[in-house]
Amino acid sequence: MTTLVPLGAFIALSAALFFIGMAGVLVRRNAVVILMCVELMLNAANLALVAFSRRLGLIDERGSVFVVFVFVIAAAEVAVGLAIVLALYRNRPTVDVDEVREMKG
Amino acid sequence: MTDLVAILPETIVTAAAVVVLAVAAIWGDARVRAWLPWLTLLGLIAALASPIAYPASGLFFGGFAVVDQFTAFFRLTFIVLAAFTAVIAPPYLRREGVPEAEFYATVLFSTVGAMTIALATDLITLFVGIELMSIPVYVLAGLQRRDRYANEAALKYFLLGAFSSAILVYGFAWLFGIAGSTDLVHVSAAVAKAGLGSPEVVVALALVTAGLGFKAAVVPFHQWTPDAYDGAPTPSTAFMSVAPKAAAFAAILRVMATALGPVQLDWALVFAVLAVVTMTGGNVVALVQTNVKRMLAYSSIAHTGYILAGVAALAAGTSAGAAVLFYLFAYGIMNLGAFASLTLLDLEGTRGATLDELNGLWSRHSSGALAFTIFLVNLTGIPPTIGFLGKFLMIQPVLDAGFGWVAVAIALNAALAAFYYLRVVVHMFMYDPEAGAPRIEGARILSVSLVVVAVITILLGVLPDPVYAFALRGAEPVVIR
Amino acid sequence: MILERQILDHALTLLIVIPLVGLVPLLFFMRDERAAKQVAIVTTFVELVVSLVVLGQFRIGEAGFQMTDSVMWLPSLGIRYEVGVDGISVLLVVLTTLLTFISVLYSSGGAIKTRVGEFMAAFLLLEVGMVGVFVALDLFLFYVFFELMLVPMYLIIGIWGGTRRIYATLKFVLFTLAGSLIMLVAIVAVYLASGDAGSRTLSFADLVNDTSRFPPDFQFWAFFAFALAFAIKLPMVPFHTWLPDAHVEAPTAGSIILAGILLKAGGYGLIRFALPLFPLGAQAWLPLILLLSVVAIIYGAAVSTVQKDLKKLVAYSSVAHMGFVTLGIFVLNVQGGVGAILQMLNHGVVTGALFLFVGIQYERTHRRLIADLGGLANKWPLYTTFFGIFVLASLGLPGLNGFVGEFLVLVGAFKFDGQPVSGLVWGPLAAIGVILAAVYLLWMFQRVMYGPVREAYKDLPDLSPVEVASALPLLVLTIALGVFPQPFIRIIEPSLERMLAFASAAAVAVK
Amino acid sequence: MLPAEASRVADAIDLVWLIAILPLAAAVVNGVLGRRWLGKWTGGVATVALGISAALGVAVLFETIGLGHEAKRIVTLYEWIGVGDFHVPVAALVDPLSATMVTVVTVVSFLIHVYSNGYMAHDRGVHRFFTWLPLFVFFMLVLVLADNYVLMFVGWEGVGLCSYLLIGFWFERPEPYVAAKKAFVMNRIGDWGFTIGMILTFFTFGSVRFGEVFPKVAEVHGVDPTMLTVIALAFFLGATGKSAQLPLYSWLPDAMEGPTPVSALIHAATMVTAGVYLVARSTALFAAAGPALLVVAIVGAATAVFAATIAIVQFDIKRVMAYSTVSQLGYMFLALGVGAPIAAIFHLATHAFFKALLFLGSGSVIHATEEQDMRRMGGLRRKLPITYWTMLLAGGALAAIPPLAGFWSKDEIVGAAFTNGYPILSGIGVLTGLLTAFYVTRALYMTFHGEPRDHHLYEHAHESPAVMTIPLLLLAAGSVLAGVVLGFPPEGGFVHRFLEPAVAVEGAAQHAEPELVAILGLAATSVAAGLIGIVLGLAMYGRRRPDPAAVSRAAGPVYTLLRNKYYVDELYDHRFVELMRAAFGAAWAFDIHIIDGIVNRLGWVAGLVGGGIRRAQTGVVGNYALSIAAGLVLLIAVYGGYAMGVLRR
Amino acid sequence: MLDVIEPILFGVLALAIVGAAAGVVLADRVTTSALLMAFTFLNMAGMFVLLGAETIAAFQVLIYVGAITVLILYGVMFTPQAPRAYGLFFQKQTPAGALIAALAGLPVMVIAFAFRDTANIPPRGGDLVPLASSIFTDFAFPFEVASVLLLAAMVGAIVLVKREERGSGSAGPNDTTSPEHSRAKPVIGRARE
Repeated sequence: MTTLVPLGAFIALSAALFFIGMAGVLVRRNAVVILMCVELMLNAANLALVAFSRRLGLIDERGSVFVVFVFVIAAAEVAVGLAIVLALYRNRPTVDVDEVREMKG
Repeated sequence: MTDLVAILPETIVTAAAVVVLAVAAIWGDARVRAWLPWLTLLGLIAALASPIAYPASGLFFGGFAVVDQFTAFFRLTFIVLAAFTAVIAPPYLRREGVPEAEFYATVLFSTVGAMTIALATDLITLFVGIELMSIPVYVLAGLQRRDRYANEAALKYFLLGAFSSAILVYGFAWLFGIAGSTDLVHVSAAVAKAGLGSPEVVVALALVTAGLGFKAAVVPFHQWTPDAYDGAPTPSTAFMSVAPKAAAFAAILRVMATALGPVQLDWALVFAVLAVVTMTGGNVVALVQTNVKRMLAYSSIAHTGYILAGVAALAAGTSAGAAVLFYLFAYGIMNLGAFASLTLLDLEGTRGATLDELNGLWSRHSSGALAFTIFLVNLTGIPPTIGFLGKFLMIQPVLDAGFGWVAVAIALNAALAAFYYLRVVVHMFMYDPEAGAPRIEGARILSVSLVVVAVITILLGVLPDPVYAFALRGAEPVVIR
Repeated sequence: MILERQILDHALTLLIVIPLVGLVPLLFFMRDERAAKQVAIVTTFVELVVSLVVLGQFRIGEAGFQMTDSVMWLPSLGIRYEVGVDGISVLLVVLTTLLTFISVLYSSGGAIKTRVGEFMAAFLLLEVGMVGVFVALDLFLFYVFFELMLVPMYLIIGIWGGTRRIYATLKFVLFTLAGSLIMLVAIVAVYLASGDAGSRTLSFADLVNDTSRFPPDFQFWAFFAFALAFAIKLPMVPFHTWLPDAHVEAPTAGSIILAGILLKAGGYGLIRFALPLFPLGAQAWLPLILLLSVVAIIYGAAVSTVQKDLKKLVAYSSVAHMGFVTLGIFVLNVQGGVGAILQMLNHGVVTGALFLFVGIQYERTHRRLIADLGGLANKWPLYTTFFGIFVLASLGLPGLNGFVGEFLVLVGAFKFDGQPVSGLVWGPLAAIGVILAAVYLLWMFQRVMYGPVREAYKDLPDLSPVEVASALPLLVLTIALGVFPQPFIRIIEPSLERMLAFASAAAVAVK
Repeated sequence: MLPAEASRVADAIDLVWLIAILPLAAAVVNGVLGRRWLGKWTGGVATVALGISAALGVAVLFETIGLGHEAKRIVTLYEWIGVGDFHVPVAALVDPLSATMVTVVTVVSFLIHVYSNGYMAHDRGVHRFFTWLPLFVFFMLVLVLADNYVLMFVGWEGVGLCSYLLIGFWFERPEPYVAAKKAFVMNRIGDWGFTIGMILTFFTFGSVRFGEVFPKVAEVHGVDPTMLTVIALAFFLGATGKSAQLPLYSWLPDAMEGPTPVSALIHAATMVTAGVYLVARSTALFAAAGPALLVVAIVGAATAVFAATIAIVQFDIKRVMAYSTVSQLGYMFLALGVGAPIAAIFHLATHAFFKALLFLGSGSVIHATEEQDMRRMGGLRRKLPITYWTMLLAGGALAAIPPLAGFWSKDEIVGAAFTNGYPILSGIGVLTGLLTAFYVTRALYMTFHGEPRDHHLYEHAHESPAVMTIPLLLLAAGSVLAGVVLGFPPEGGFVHRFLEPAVAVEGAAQHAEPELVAILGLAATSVAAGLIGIVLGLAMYGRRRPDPAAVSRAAGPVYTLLRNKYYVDELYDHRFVELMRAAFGAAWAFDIHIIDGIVNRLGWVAGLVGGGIRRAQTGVVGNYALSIAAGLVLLIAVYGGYAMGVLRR
Repeated sequence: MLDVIEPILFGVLALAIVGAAAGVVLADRVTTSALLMAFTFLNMAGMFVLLGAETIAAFQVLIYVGAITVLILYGVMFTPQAPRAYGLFFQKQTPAGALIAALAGLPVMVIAFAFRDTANIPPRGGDLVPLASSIFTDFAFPFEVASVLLLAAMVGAIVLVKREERGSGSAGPNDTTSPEHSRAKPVIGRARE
């Protein structure tokens, strides 16, 4: 089937999403929000992967498979990440990464 | 069936992890817990032995896993490191009340991940392996969960790790886009076709370099290292300062040499510069540290620099890859040993020891101090130690590849590093302990194993040929042609 | 019989192994002082005997290496374990074992009071390194031993040293390490340049056979790197500032070995490796080195003159003496070379002895500042005699050993007809150093020994038997080397001419 | 030894090395056993050894005489140093010159050893004394017997060492060992010249052996004359140091801090003449180096008069003798300079006798009075008759009163200077003769004549024991006869015939045979000068008219100048030394602050940089992430740069 | 007909994704961010559908919108923060961060268009079948590894959050927080360093 939306558009979109996520990681201080932004970045990767695997005329669905694995990894990361955040929160009630700076230099 | 045989070691290690967890879950009392490290060790030894019993080599799982000398070498390295960790960990874990079973299991899981990287022929496998290697390490960092520093270390390590993983996977996505395949070989073919002229390769290359650079703690992607190493419970630090780094370099070798080999000319110089910046930065900051654990963290950054120089010199052929492999092995043992030596001291919190707290260690715990000294001499690179051979073998390809200035930088940095390494020796031997500082008792197994390993580093320094020959064979697959 | 043959064939390896063997029981007796001392003394003595056997077996008049052992060590790198001695090294080996034995003997006489076991262990380890340096014939092996000397000496100064020992010992190690690491790079470069992959080597014999494989600019830098490492070890001005600190802080035995052997490793390296392997590089750097040598001779003497600390004075005098060594080596003629080697031996004996006696004196008076001393001659006739003879030897009095070396170096210096400045300038300048030596040494001697005897030192005892026993061999050598130097020269000369031949031949070949 | 000689039956000359070894043996024995066991018997040991070697010395002398004209034998013991083409044997050259020296040295030493047995009897350090004195003799003999420059240098330095030890013999007091160091260091400055001379000789002639060097000088071609001059001057610098000539003389007067026998032996009779011997030995060399020879002559003459003027105003009896020695050595160099080496050696021999005697005499005075300042002496002739008479003879010899020894030799020097075309120098010689006569008269008069100025001192004065007086008598005999026996008739005496072959120079311009008139005329003038000096002395110190005090007042500045020895010591010992110390101090400061400073700064800088970078480690995750992102941007930029060819790789 | 819809759909979804993502970054309240993230994921699922990857879209909805968002919301609930302005203008690093992101992002977005569709894409149906088949055959190895990964993550998460059972005695000497403290209410208006 022919398409009017070029592959490049999808990739550009994914790039936009990726760097928005990166910006979020750079500017936000709430650990949970940073985690979300990372998820956005992963999603951007997913978009790119799917787009490639659909549009490059490949014999298999490698891209999509990759995406599946990224899902798994994302889930795992979120689980562990939240656990870490909680453990931290128990010792000192904050999730503000600027306040978690006892080690420096 | 052969597929399963091929990954027997990985399977065994995984099984060992599960068994450890199960045993601990079923009989939770101290007597059993005392056996957990040996259980772990047993599993690891079995994993090490299994390929000898059931040798396998070639491609498996439809080309998704390759077993070659490269794999073999890294399997050996990772298993040795994990085993060493398991042996030195118990005293600290019990003292600080760190959940033991989970510790060993997590170490084992991480090891499986690292071994997977060595097996990978495909971006997907590689990425999954990297994550399986990293995520347990985040856990290890935070395992002493009532300790603020451990929490902080885990948080920083995790957030930045996830961040870099995202960057890496995005880079992989682009590589996939370029090649239409995730198989490293195909990627390399496509990259060769596209060449660096094509901008998407540029982006992919940058993303991948940054992503992998983070895992290996290359300046400027290194800043997590000191805090994570510093805050994590010391045995975790010992493990995570070596195994993930080795794994990262395994990944770097696979990706850079195979997938991005065609544009080696372009990244070699960048890597060379990064190498010099990394080693210098690490050393210079380590110079001003007063906390030994943190100092070692920075020194590990410096060592990343040395190893990276070898990667930059891959053009020199087998010797370069061999140098990297050998250095990784040497660095793993000596650095792990150095951190492990710190666990001798029973100190508040995770944050290692200040230089003054080490005063007169020689009179408080001779064998420990001796072992620590030997490890430090290794790190300094004074013969006849494996650490020295690492440097010697590293300089060779670097010069061969025409990076004379990098070689000189390595030499000068080694001299610079000698200052802070030997300063630790000064405190251990040449200052008297504070009044009333008791002799350090117990932890017999720990000190014995430390001394044994220290002696091994010297023996391997005198007779390194087996290891180096192995490394040479292991480097064959990652030669850029 | 056969066994004997066997032992003799591998005597050099034996020399390396004996101290290691001695370490084993020492580790068990670490806490038992008397046992530790006995083990150390016995070991070093056996070592001394074996080294003398080596000297006896040495075939005088042969230029090449003798009693060589050669085994493939790192097959995948083509690096060999290769040891052997020629006329240049054999004497240094004996000097090493002798001084080590003396140091250990003296130290066990009560000079070292804390951690005796560790001290002896460090010394045995040190001996391995020192002997190894002089017998190693493979650059890699040489480097290993060269560095191996570092750690024990680091501990010896740092643990048993004086008040500023930490600063001194760190300075010592960092200086040396910086130099030798640069040399390591050069060694690797040599390795790479020695042939195509697979046929590479670091064996001196193979390398020196054809130095044309090293292009001139390569030699320029390689020589620089080697010379730097050795210049720091020697030490040459301006890399000498670690020496005074190290000497002042080091325990007596440490100073003896430091001055007696470690510095020699530098000179030995220059004449054995730097010069024959990179003749063109040597040619290029020659003027600078000669200049620095002469500067060292005068400058070192000048600075020693105004020293207030006895040990510092001797240390700076070493700088001056080592200036003669470098001068002699790099005038590239046989008189200069032989003179340099003799100077190394003499300096080893004499300065070692001087440090020994400064140490003996310090143990009694606990003063090292010259101003605090004086009038000792009255109470210590024996001490005064010994000390005086060594002082005179050090200032190059003919008939004692100091003169022969320095004079031959001067002869060589005059003979030097190179560019841009000929020996007719270097020679007289260097000769000035001899005058100054008399000034500072005699001045020191009279301030320490002469004058009215001080209350504080009135009933301090003269030399003890152990001390006499330690000093006597040195005294004998001092006189023997001065009155009958010819036998030694006959050992040295052929091998030295061989080294010079390597240097000149290659230089000619390119011109 | 040459094979030809190998067949010869052994004789005294083959045992010549024994002459040197015996004192050494004595020294070793005394050194090892002296302190504990031998004690004052060391004197006996040394004296016996010296006696034997003195006898041998005489034997050798006669045998050499017996050998006649081609008397030249080399006794080789072993090769000392041999590297490449550079060879130094330990070998003795026995020829008239060395034979003479050996005899003088051994005989005088023997006498002085005998004397010392008395003089040093009560000293705590007697065993040290009798260790070092024979050691000195050993080195002195090495010096004179050596057949090459390097071996000669061994003796040269050895005697320097022993003089150092003996000057500083009483080392509890500062003056002796300060003087000792001064002596040694000044000698070292000379030795610098000697060293250079030796080595240059080797490169010019390819050898350092007299037998091989001097013949080559003759064939002038090939040898660069300026080089010859340089060599000669270098050696002469060495000679000035050892023989206390300008400008390196000032150590000798201070050396009087040592025991008097030492002053007599080392600083009058033997060691200080080593320089003369060196130049005489190298006559061939110097003769070929014209300018150098002139320098020698001028320096000699200058020193002679310079020292004499100082001697005039000294009050310490030993210092008078010391400056007198310097002055007399000046004569000898004058002789060498004007091409009369034989006269030099002749004077050397006679001087050895009478100057040794003068010293021993004053030693005996000091021994008797515990006092060296002549102003507190006087009238002692009644107490010390033997000393007085012997010293009177010696004084006469010094003042060149015929027929005493000094007359012949000194007169010959003056004559040679004149006939060889140096009238001015000759004139200076005469003038110095006058001064000499004056100060010797003054000294003897102040000591022995007039009224005792210090009665307590006078009362306790007593003649020395026989062991001390006998040597005085023997030396007195020497002082009287040596001249006539050796040097008559002038220019043709025994000494000339004997020494001629040793110092003969092939091709060197022989001076014209002087006619008798000139000789007699000169003799007359110098004798007259001497007499004037004596008369003047007697007048001033005997009759007090003119009164010395008045004279000195009248002389005013000149007097103070002389009194302060031309302020040379101030110049050397203070100005110069201070300068050196300042320079060396500066060097050390440079070492500490610049060289070492840089080193320490390096570490400091590294720390600074580390601290700076460390501050970037803020501990804030956000910042870390930022640096990662920035790194990413950088990488993209760089790789992009490559891609677009902006950056070169 | 169908030709027009696709671009429009793409535009709408793209706008929604970018907008929502920006919202996640900019929103003051954490919960808002979380919900906006979920919204982004939903639109992303739509995008997958548009690309014809229905299965992936389904997974996306299940895992992200389902699992992950819920998890994160739990996390937000468990870690209540003092009501405090999280506005970006309090963040010193904002300008730098934005700049860097832009510096990297814009060129990359441009470069992205260098990717071209292959000329003729073979007509294909849904991706369920190939996906399913390949995952369990070709990708068996990474799949196994992934399962281990999940196990490891599970273990890790549990060990990190589980509280020590009382009197286990395994509490170390460096117990920097007491149980009470760990249950403590958030401190209000805590001063920032």
